[in-house]
Amino acid sequence: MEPIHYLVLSSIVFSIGFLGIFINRKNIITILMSIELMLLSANINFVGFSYTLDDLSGQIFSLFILLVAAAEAAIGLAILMIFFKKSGSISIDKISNLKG
Amino acid sequence: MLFFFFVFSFIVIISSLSVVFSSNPVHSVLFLIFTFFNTAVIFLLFNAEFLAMTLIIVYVGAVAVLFLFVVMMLNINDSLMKEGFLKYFPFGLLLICIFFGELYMIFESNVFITPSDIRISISELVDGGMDNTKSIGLFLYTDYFIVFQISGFLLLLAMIGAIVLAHNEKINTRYNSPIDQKILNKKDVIKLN
Amino acid sequence: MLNLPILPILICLPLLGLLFILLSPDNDDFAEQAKRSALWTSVSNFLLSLYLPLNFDKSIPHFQFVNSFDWFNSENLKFSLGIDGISMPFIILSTFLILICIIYLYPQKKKSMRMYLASFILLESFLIGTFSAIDLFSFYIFFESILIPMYIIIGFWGGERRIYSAYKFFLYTLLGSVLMLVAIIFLYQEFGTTSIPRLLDYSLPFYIQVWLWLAFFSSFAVKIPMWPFHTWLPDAHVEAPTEGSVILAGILLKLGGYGFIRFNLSILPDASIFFTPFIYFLSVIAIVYTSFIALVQEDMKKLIAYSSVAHMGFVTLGIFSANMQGLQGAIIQMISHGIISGALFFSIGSIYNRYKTKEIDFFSGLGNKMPKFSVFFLIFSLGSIGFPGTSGFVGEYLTLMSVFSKNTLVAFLSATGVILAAAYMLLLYKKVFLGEVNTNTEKQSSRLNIQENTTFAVLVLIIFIIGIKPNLILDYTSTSLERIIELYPISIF
Amino acid sequence: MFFLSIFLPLLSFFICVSLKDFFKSQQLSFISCSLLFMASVCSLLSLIGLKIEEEKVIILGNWISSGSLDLNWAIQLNLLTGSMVLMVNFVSTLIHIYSVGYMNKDPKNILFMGYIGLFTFFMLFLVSSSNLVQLFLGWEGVGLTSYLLIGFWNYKDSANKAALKAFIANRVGDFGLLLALFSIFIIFGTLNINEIMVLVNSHVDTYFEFLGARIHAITLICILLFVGCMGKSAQFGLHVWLPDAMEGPTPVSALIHAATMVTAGVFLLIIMSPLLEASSFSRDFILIIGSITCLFASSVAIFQNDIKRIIAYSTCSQLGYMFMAIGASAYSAAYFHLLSHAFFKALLFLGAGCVIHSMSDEQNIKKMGGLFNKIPLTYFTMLIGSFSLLGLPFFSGYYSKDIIIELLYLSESKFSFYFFLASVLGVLFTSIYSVRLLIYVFHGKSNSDEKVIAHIHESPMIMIIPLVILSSFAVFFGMFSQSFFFGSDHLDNWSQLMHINKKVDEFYIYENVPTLFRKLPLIMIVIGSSMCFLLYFSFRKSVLPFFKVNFSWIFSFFKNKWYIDELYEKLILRPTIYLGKGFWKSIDKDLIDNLGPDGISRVIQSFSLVVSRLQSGYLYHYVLSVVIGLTLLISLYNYIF
Repeated sequence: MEPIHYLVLSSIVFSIGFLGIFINRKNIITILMSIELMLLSANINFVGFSYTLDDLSGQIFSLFILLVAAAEAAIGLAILMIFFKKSGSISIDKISNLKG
Repeated sequence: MLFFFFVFSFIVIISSLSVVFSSNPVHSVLFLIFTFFNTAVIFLLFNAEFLAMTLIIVYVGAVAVLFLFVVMMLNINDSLMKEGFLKYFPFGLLLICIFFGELYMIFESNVFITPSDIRISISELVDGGMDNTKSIGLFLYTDYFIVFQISGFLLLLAMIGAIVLAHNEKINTRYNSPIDQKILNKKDVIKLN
Repeated sequence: MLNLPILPILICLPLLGLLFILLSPDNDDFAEQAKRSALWTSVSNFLLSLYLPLNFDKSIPHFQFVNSFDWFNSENLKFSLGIDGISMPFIILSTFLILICIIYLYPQKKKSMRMYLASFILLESFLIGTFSAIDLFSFYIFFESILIPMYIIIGFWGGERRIYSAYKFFLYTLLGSVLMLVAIIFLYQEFGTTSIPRLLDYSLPFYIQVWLWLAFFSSFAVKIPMWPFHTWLPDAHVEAPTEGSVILAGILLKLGGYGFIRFNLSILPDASIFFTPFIYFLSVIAIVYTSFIALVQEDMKKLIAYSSVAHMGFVTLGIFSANMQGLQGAIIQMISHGIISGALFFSIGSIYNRYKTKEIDFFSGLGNKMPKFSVFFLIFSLGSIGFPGTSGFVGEYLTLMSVFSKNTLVAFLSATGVILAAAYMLLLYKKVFLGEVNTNTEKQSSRLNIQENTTFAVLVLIIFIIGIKPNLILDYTSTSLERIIELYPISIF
Repeated sequence: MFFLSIFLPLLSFFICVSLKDFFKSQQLSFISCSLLFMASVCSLLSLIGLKIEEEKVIILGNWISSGSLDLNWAIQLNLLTGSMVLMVNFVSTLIHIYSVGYMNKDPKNILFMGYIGLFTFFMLFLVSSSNLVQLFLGWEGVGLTSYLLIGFWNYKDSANKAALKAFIANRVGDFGLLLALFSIFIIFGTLNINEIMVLVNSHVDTYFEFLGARIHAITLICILLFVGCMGKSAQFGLHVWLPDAMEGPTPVSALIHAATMVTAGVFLLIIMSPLLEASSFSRDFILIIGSITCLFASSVAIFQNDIKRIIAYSTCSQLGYMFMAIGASAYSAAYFHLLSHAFFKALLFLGAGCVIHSMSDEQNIKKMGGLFNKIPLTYFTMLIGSFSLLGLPFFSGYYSKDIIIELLYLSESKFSFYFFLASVLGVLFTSIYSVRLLIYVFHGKSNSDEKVIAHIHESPMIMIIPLVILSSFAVFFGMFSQSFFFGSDHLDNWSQLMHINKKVDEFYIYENVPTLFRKLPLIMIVIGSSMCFLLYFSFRKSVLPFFKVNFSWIFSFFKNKWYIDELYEKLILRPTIYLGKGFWKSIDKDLIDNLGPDGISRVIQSFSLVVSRLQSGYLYHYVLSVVIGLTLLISLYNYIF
């Protein structure tokens, strides 16, 4: 398996993740899932290069990425819960508190 | 090998597309789980057995299930989900295509794929009779010890954070705030005699 | 002779006093305990600062009482303090004016008096630090720190438009000094040191001097302030509380003049010569233009503020004439302006405390209600217009004379400022103090309290002492100035 | 001794000001009068003692030493300063005594005594100083006290305005003097008067760059000095303050605006006479200004109705005479006239004060009349004063003024004859206004209301005694001291102190001026007085109204003082205010503030408004911008590698 293969795979997954964030206007959960997809694409890269370059560090780092992803999902979902409780909706169109 | 890689890659792409485009969030989560499974297989193809298993355990066992819980708890009205889809999709697709095209141009150039001398060589470890899980453990607990500890703390923090955020204080408890008592004015107090 | 580390003590003592002030209770309006600790701090600091002139060796042109401390682990970047004849009078002026401010403040009520006093005491520490720093970097740090208490004083205890004025003051001065920081960094890069005595030994090529000069100029011209960077001053003065105005006019403006002597003139002499016509031009405009403006002001404080700009015009003229009379005149002018404008601001503060207005047209015949006060005010006005025998005369006379020896046209034009000064000050005096007592003035009548009397009497005394015996100050400055003048190349015109 | 004579008046000031709450006003008046008297005695004694010691400088301490500039506090005693100090102290003592009576009813009378004590001190300080900066202190000091005293009755707005005007007009003069001091220091390197006198000859040919032009240095100095004197001595151009200064109490007018302060300019030029001698242009300039002042003031005086203003204009014209004398190099004559003028003009003012006092503060001469038998003593002294002013023979004015006129005839200037004619014309005008004043005030029918007439009374003795003493001086001073100034044996005394043309003594004048010209002033007096008598007695009903109707423009021209006040108002005052407002509103606020801090902050504010609109708050917008940024970054990467 040449690097180009998994690079293309990971970039496709990444792009899909991005598309998920962008075209989705109604649901934050989908956005969180898209983020998971993007992290996954990074993982694919790490593991792929670890295989190509014959280096274990890639796998170890991908382990850490997994960890971060898990933490992020936990916190993100908790925030989501509160937000839903407060506003009764998880629609992104309604969330514009950051407006300057 | 390459054949399997292509097959599973194809499944990964398809299922991740379905994650994004399915109108029901429950379906999305399920497709996400499916994507993870297939990715785990691809990891196996790269001789990363431990990581593949971890992916399944962590993601499928914990994260995705969490997602499912949340989705089901929130009871989202899915009729509104696809509103404005056609409005943004073409532009997003265009942008993604450009992005992907540029990435591809970089991949073509191949300048960054050079192995470094200081590395933890997998082949040497395998030659020394170490399997994947054992060798990861060997380095995770020694060279990457500090990072490992920090990530442990991170997880602890995430856990506490999630509990604090989701915890609802005043459900079914009788509670008297000390601050309220402190700022109580003498004339507001009802006298009993 | 005891070998005290006097300068660090002078800087740290107010900080100690600050601790006591902050520890005192903030319960009542009068804040007795805070006032007492502030008074003690400033009194002891003033008395300690008198140690400097008593033990100062007039024959040494270099820095004395030098103390150095490490603050980065670098040989060349030290926190060093020391004074020479130029900075010594300013330190005494600072401790003195702060003391007078606290005395004046004593009987008054203000919201959160404790913090107010604390800002002044903090200011005192910073001011002494600025005047005694002989390292560019520490100078810069003190120079900038002064802005913080001053900003708070204007912004918190000021008048109606205090926020606008405070911001204008802060940003204007900060903008100027940022360029100075660039220049300091450049000097450090170039010579590897920021110590002023060592920088005096180096010389820079002309084209670099020009840029550095402009960078320093931008900072000090805003501070002093020169035309056209003066517009923050009237606003700041009008909005600042009385004591804030006193310190602002009395000491903060002097930082500009001090900086011009210390840096522009001493370290960058070639560029100074090159820019002398430019400075003359701005100073003459400042003197004539602001005098005209002062003539039509409706607010007393604004009038004094504009007159400050004119007086500082004389200072810059004197400094860049770069001869003995000019420099000594500039120093005397700065000291005397510090005292006189401070006194005038105190007077206006006393009026404001009684009538709650500073409108000139509001008053008439105040002299009949407060005869003693009118005499004080007249003396201060006379000092301000440079009446011989007061301190104002010595400064104006020496600076104008030195300018006259360089350029008669400049001297001629700026001497018209003397006429205009008489016009606006006496017009103010006439409108407010003379004439028949009108109904507005009739309303209130309270005599000066003992603190006000002390303040004014001491200030009058000092105005006359400096006016009659300016050599008390001039003697200290002459050797240090001689060194600057010797290093100064002979001017081209 | 001399020190005491200068500083006792200052002591009087401090006593009056600081102890006024603790003592009765009579006690304090007595103290200050006696202090002044002691000062006069001291100055007399020191002048007598001077003959032995000749000249001395008393150094009191150093003042400013900066580089090459070294100034001391020092007072100088010589014949000139000594006699001037004596005169000032003497007149001041009399006026102190007079004002005890005059200011009797005023609640602030002790302050008044203090102020004139202070004034006397400054004047003495001016006169006796040994360097020019110290002289400048006295110079400004007398200006200040004059300001305080003119505005003494500060409930009157007109008094305050007059005081301000006086101070500022004086400041304009001081501006010239200041520049003169600077140029003296630049050229001579010293400000000590004696040292300058020594150095004059070595700088006769020095040229100096002033305002871009090369000017003969000494001429420049002289002109600038004269500008200073114009302000203080109310010469044409800067004279505007003197008539208005009559708003002050009358003793002030007598002391400051007649006897002492206004003559300070003359005094200054006298002590700087060696400089003037080195520059003929400046002397011509002084002559021209002096003669214009002389004619202007005396002509205006004819048409004034305020008794004090008439005398003020008269002072102005007499000062013109003094300056003409200086212009004609007759310094001793100028000094002589200065002294004798001090006596008779003080007398006139004090007499006028008595008149005003008895007329219940009425100053308009048209409302007076027929007072000669009601206040005979005042009338008598006023008569003496006026005769002396006119220069009737054997009164002191005769000696001092006529000698000026004769010396003008003899002066070296090309136009000396014209100046001579101007001075003679001045005599004619003088006689007209003096006689007019006397007629209106003391003769004819009374024009005031009965209440005032009933109140008319002779002033108390304390006011009359100074009048009598002064009138004796007005009569005899000239007669006895003429030889002291012009006698050939005394010329040596003066020649060390001022420039003296030794050739010109009594006999020289006698021989060189034709008899007709010597008698011309007298003829003019006769013509003027008879014209006046005719106009105001015989043709009062016929000629005067005719003139008033047909030549009203002449009347209003003179009555409005040649419209100079109005001219200044239009040319200087209004533009100044306009300029000030313009600078403030349009340049300071609109230009600098608008473009500077306010402008920049406005730009920043609007820019940040635009930027903040980018922060929509929607997550997908941020993501979009992240991705666009990422894409651009990658393209940059592609472009580079």
